[in-house]
Amino acid sequence: MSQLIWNGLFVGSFYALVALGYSMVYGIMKLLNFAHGDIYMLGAFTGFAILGAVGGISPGMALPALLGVLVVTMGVTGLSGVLLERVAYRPLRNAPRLSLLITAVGASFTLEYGMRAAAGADPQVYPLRLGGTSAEILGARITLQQIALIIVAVALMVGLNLLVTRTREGRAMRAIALDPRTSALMGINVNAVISRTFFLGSALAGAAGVMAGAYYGKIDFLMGFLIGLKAFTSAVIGGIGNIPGTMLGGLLLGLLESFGTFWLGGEWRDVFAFGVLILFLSVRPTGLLGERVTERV
Amino acid sequence: MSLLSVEDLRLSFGGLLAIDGLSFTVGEAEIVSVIGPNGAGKTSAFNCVTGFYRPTAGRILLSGREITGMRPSGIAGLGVSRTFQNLRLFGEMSVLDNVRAGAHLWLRQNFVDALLHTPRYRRTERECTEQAHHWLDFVGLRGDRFGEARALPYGEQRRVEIARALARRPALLLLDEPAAGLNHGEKAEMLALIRRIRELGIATVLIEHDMGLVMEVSERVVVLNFGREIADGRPEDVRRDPAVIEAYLGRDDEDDEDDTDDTDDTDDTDDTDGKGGADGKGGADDGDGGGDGDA
Amino acid sequence: MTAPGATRAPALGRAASRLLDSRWAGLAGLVLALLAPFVIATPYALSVMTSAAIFVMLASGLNMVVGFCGLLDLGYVAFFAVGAYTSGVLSTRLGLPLLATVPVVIVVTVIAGVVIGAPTLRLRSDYLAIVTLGFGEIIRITANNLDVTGGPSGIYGIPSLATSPVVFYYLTVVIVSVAVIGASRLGRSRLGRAWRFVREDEDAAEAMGVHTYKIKLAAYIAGAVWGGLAGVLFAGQLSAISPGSFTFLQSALVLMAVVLGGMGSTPGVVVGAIVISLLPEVLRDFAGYRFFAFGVLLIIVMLVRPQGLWPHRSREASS
Amino acid sequence: QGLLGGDSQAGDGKGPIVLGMLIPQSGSEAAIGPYMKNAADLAVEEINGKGGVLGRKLELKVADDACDAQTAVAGANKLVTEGVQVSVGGYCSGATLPTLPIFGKANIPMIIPAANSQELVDQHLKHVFLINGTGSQQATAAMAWITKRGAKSVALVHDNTSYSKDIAVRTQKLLDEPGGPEAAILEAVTPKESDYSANINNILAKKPDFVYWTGYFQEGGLIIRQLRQSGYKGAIMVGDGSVSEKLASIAGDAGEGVFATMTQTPDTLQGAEGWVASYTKKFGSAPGPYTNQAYDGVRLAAEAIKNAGATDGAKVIAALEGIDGFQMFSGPLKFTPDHTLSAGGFQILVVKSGKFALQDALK
Amino acid sequence: MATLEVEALDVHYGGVHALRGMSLTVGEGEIVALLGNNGAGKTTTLSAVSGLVRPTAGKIVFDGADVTRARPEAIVRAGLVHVPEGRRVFSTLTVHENLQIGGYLVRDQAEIRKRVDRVYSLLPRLAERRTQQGGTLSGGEQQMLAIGRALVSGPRLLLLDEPSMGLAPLVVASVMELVREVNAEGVSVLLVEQNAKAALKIAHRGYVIESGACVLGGSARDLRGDSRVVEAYLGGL
Ligand SMILES: Nc1ncnc2c1ncn2[C@@H]1O[C@H](COP(=O)(O)OP(=O)(O)OP(=O)(O)O)[C@@H](O)[C@H]1O
Ligand SMILES: Nc1ncnc2c1ncn2[C@@H]1O[C@H](COP(=O)(O)OP(=O)(O)OP(=O)(O)O)[C@@H](O)[C@H]1O
Ligand SMILES: [Mg+2]
Ligand SMILES: [Mg+2]
Repeated sequence: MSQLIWNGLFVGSFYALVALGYSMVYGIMKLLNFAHGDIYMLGAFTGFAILGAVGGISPGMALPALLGVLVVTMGVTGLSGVLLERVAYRPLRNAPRLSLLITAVGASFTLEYGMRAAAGADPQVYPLRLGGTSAEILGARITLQQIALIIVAVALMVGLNLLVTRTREGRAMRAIALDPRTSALMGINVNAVISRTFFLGSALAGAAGVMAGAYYGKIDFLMGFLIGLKAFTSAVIGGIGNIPGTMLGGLLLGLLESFGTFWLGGEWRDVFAFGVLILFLSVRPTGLLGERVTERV
Repeated sequence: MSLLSVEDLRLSFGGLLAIDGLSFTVGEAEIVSVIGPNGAGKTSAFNCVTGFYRPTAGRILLSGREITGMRPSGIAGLGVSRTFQNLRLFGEMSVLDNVRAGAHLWLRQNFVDALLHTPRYRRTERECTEQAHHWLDFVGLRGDRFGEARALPYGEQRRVEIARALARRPALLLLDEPAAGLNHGEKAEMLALIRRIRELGIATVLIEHDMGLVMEVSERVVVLNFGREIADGRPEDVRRDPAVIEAYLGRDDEDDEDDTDDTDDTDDTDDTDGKGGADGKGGADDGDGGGDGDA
Repeated sequence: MTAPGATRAPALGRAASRLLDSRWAGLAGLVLALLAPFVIATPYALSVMTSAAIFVMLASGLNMVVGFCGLLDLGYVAFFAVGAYTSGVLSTRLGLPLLATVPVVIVVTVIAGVVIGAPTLRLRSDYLAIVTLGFGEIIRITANNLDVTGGPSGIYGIPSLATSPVVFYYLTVVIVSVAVIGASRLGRSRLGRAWRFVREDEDAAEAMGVHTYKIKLAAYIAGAVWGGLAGVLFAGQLSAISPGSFTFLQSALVLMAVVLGGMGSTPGVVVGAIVISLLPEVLRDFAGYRFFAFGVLLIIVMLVRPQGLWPHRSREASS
Repeated sequence: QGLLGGDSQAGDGKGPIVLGMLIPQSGSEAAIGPYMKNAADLAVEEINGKGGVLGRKLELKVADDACDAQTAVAGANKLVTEGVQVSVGGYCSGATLPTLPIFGKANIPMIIPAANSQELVDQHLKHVFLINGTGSQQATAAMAWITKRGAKSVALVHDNTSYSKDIAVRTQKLLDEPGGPEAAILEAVTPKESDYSANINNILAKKPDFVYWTGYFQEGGLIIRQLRQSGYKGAIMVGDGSVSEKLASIAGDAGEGVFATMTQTPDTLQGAEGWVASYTKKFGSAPGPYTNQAYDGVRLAAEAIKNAGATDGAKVIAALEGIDGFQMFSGPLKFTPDHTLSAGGFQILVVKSGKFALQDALK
Repeated sequence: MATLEVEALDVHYGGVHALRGMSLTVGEGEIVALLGNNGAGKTTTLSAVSGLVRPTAGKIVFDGADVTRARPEAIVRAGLVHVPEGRRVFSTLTVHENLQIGGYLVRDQAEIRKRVDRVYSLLPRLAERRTQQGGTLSGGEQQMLAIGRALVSGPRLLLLDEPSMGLAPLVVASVMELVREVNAEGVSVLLVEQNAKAALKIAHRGYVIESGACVLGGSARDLRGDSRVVEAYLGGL
């Protein structure tokens, strides 16, 4: 039982990590950024390329090396996100919201198959592995990396939440989400704030990509698709644009999958997870922590 | 039996009592104004009557039938129509389509008619369009009625909203600040419009901050403050009610210098002595003709 | 009274826009579709054109839900699957001809529309999106796991509606045309206007007596029936169906057809659907780069025409 | 060619003989396509190098099926339109099934190198030949090795695709017969994910001493790694879809000692070392899943055309039915009345220092 | 020197020619009223000045700098703040956050706090509703919030689009008083108002616009006396 919970939490924190960026971008532009998962993929491959270029790394240096790679990768994916927004999303700011969906899917295809052209369709094996020293805690087998990963995810969540709810930048993000035109009248540089949001969100996705590569060991050009969907799901369950909600949403999805697998078997897992989600949303239509918007008439 | 009767209505948002025991009635073809300071609960009362808010307590009866807690479309189905304080037009649809929305409830047409374009379909569509034009003429829309509603200037949008509400063929019409954003001449037209609506036998409840209009057109005035009713009576009585002056209108000596023109129009004896009413009426009567000249 | 604001389109422009307006353009499109096999009738061309026609039907069904009513549905393929599987199972297990399964398909898809729509249509669009996505996945996985549906390898040996691909193509074109016209007529009727009211402003629609919930459900059901019938055609065309045809990606592609063409515009979604279904075929020779090129083209097209290829015009012809 | 224009299909005695190959080049299975295409290219090149068939060169036309039925149907029609004379493709069963009638109507024989679901066989179509071992043959081989190893409790893990589930379910049936080892659990995983800990949790709860993974190498490598990380000590075996060096490199150290059920491979076949070398030299990577089947498919097509003395569909089909003793990786070929391999020629391989080596020929 | 100079401005919305050679000036420390019928182009003029819509011709000079093509945020930075038509408060932000957003460009937190407190004291109703979501305020309360929000940004030129709309008579008076006070502190004001009497009472000068161009301009006193203005906007004879 505790193993189930732990597994769910761990997988969930991965979802949450990707979902945080997704949620921020979604929150500010109401854009289903289908390419977000592919930024995650891009992150994994960037890390892979850097490690390959650097050459062998002694096992003792694995963690510091990983941190270095992480930082560089975050920069790269962050900039890619900014570029993506600049090229594919910004020109459509005043178009119907769903028009962005097309360019997002287009960007997703472009990234995926661009990577396929660059790195091949075959999966790549990460040159750096986080070995598994595990310990038994409360009857669950837990590895150090898992704990580290969860700590990172939670820390990012807390930091982001502070940023969004407490700072001027965060207020600007929320204002833009509500009404970009009026935000500009407040002196907010809408484009710059959106760019920064994309940078942050994409950097997070890139970090998650590297961590996934190092933890699981295998990356391929389609690795972002499924996790992108799950991140979207997590972000929505949590309450769109709500950072702690997104985190909880990711964890909840992880737990649902874990328990669904246990109770109904792997083949019915997603039916269970989505079934519960649908029931949940029909009772609580704005997600876990989503604000109930009372719109005046 | 009165058309609308609101009995001891209460509405709270968390700790805030937006409406606190409001009761009033509206008779057939009567024009009743609801006035009060900002945040007094006027719009909230409309929202309760039209089903957008569920009252915390109290009853709302329409022709003796209880409608408390029904969904808005159900209440609309019983003949209640409204406009919104913050315009709620279907912005990306044509002006004509906006007014056609009013026809939704009486248009007898089903999906088979629509798929096969039966004679009934053609007839009802034609009728619907004719009606839409009719009501746009009725409210005196000047702007382009085939283009998007959101492209109209603010004041014109107000007229479209009223036309839409009228196309519903209501027994009771609720207007939330119809004269906001209109200049003097346009207000006169609005006044005339409200009178013409009454002539159709439609009862009207009006929220307005423009005292000139309110005093001119209402048969009865209900005054709210902090969700409570502080006066209910004929306009001239309400105007003199000290509680109303205190809470809402302001004292004469204050307003003769600084206060709104409209209060002045009807209040200030030295300025437009006795003409406030006549002037309003005059503007109203030749409103259609004069309106064009203004534009 | 005529007003200064009333704009009058120049006669020429109006004539042009009339010509472009659905009826003539639609007729021209239909003629084009009917003549195409006389120009090119290779099995390949026919199969691609048939698929495109079926895709048009899907898109016009989804257009009622997304374009007209503004409900973001990311799991539209669920109805496609329900239709395909219902007719597939009935025709192979009970030996019914495909045509005979149509009434059952309609009933089943209506039920599916209600089942999926009823609990979820109260949700706001983003939440609705995830719930519909979930339903799409649930249907696919269920088909993958059950025995009646043939598990992961699906059902094979479904009888076709016609003996030759050419006849099947013509049959498809006729059915799809009827469906497209039907959708467009619904869109211009009282019901269709109500859909647009709901899309634009639910509160205002309620105030005008539009029971928004029922109206949305109606859009859902209509979309479901269209999708289901497209599923029947699909089963007839392929003769074998499997869960792999009903993935989320397929839903996304149909949605893209709607948006790319121009939401709420009938000629738009027809064009959009044709583009989305033909483009990958046109790019087929790029093999591995196919989807790369597809992605780039999608972005470019959208940047050039942000409102869609053939957007809906809200201006009415003054009559 | 339009309805008015009449057909002018190529197919006469001149020009190259065209072989068609439908494989996934995009979509979720895109990784497989290149392996099969490379192998086919290699075979075509070799045969052309020796003068071709019937004095004509071979030409390979490849179409993407994206592992999706509709794309596959369009692709198949495209191949038919381009005048393909024999089809040597077919990887995903779901995408291959709807193409059968298309090739059938055009009277084009199909040599299917990879797809092997029972539904392909059940229709008893005259033009369809499967040269991959069937699920039941593989299951039998797996069962033999499980028994030989003395395992008691077996966990069967598949990825819910028809190919993988078929092997797992058939193995389960064999295990369910009284006596011998038991099937502990039939577990399905979702392909294309990274974390299988929930599934592994289910598996370990049943305390098996043998795990048989019947899916592909991408997930296989991860599952092996995560099984070992979770403390599983028993034996692990994978199906032929997982036989790729990538499996071992994804699994890392955990991959050592993993068994596999596999038809004969160049590595295990005497005299085939040179083939691996030339493949690796030409394409810069080692052969992967279904490389040898795709290679054999082309060779078989050439052989049948040669025997038939013509490219006419009916004659080639007859020639294929008549083939006896043609040497393939999987052994000498003779089709059963079902048009499948008589014996799968399955062997047991084992991972040794990152490579698959023969463990037991199961003779 | 004039704070704002608008010269021969043209604005098109698609096919609609909304401004046709609009010109006006706002002098340093002036309150200038802009009167006109519905659709005359008042809102469009303000939107063009604040950078929300792009003029097709003409020139806008603010404080000697050409801002015709500047982006809205740059214009705000220069000290020109626009209270838009229809209030446009941020609906799910609280009243307090809405006010803070007004001070987005102000780096000094203490200064923002000071200005917000000042708004609270000028418009006490807002203080009562500090934590309420902007979107749930009553119409008049939202109008107060929109005005208060602009004040927090500390403008040098304030564009007000129908600030009295939806306000109770007493509040109209106090808002007009507030505008006068702000003006007394050196802020120039361009005021669009349908309540012409109230506007002309506090304005120094005014313009009447029709069909996208000024047809009349002059001191408030002159306008109050002009028969055309009286007839159309003031309602006297
Ligand atoms: N959904 C809500 N949540 C919280 N408070 C609300 C909500 N709706 C209204 N209120 C509060 O209830 C009070 C009454 O609001 P209402 O809109 O009815 O006022 P009003 O009389 O129409 O004022 P105005 O003349 O300014 O339009 C206001 O103080 C408002 O802030
Ligand atoms: N988005 C738009 N699209 C098309 N036309 C528009 C748009 N906005 C305004 N217009 C047109 O521009 C003209 C000027 O409109 P504007 O809103 O500036 O008028 P206004 O003087 O502010 O009127 P009001 O007193 O009603 O607010 C009008 O004819 C209007 O129809
Ligand atoms: Mg109100
Ligand atoms: Mg305006």
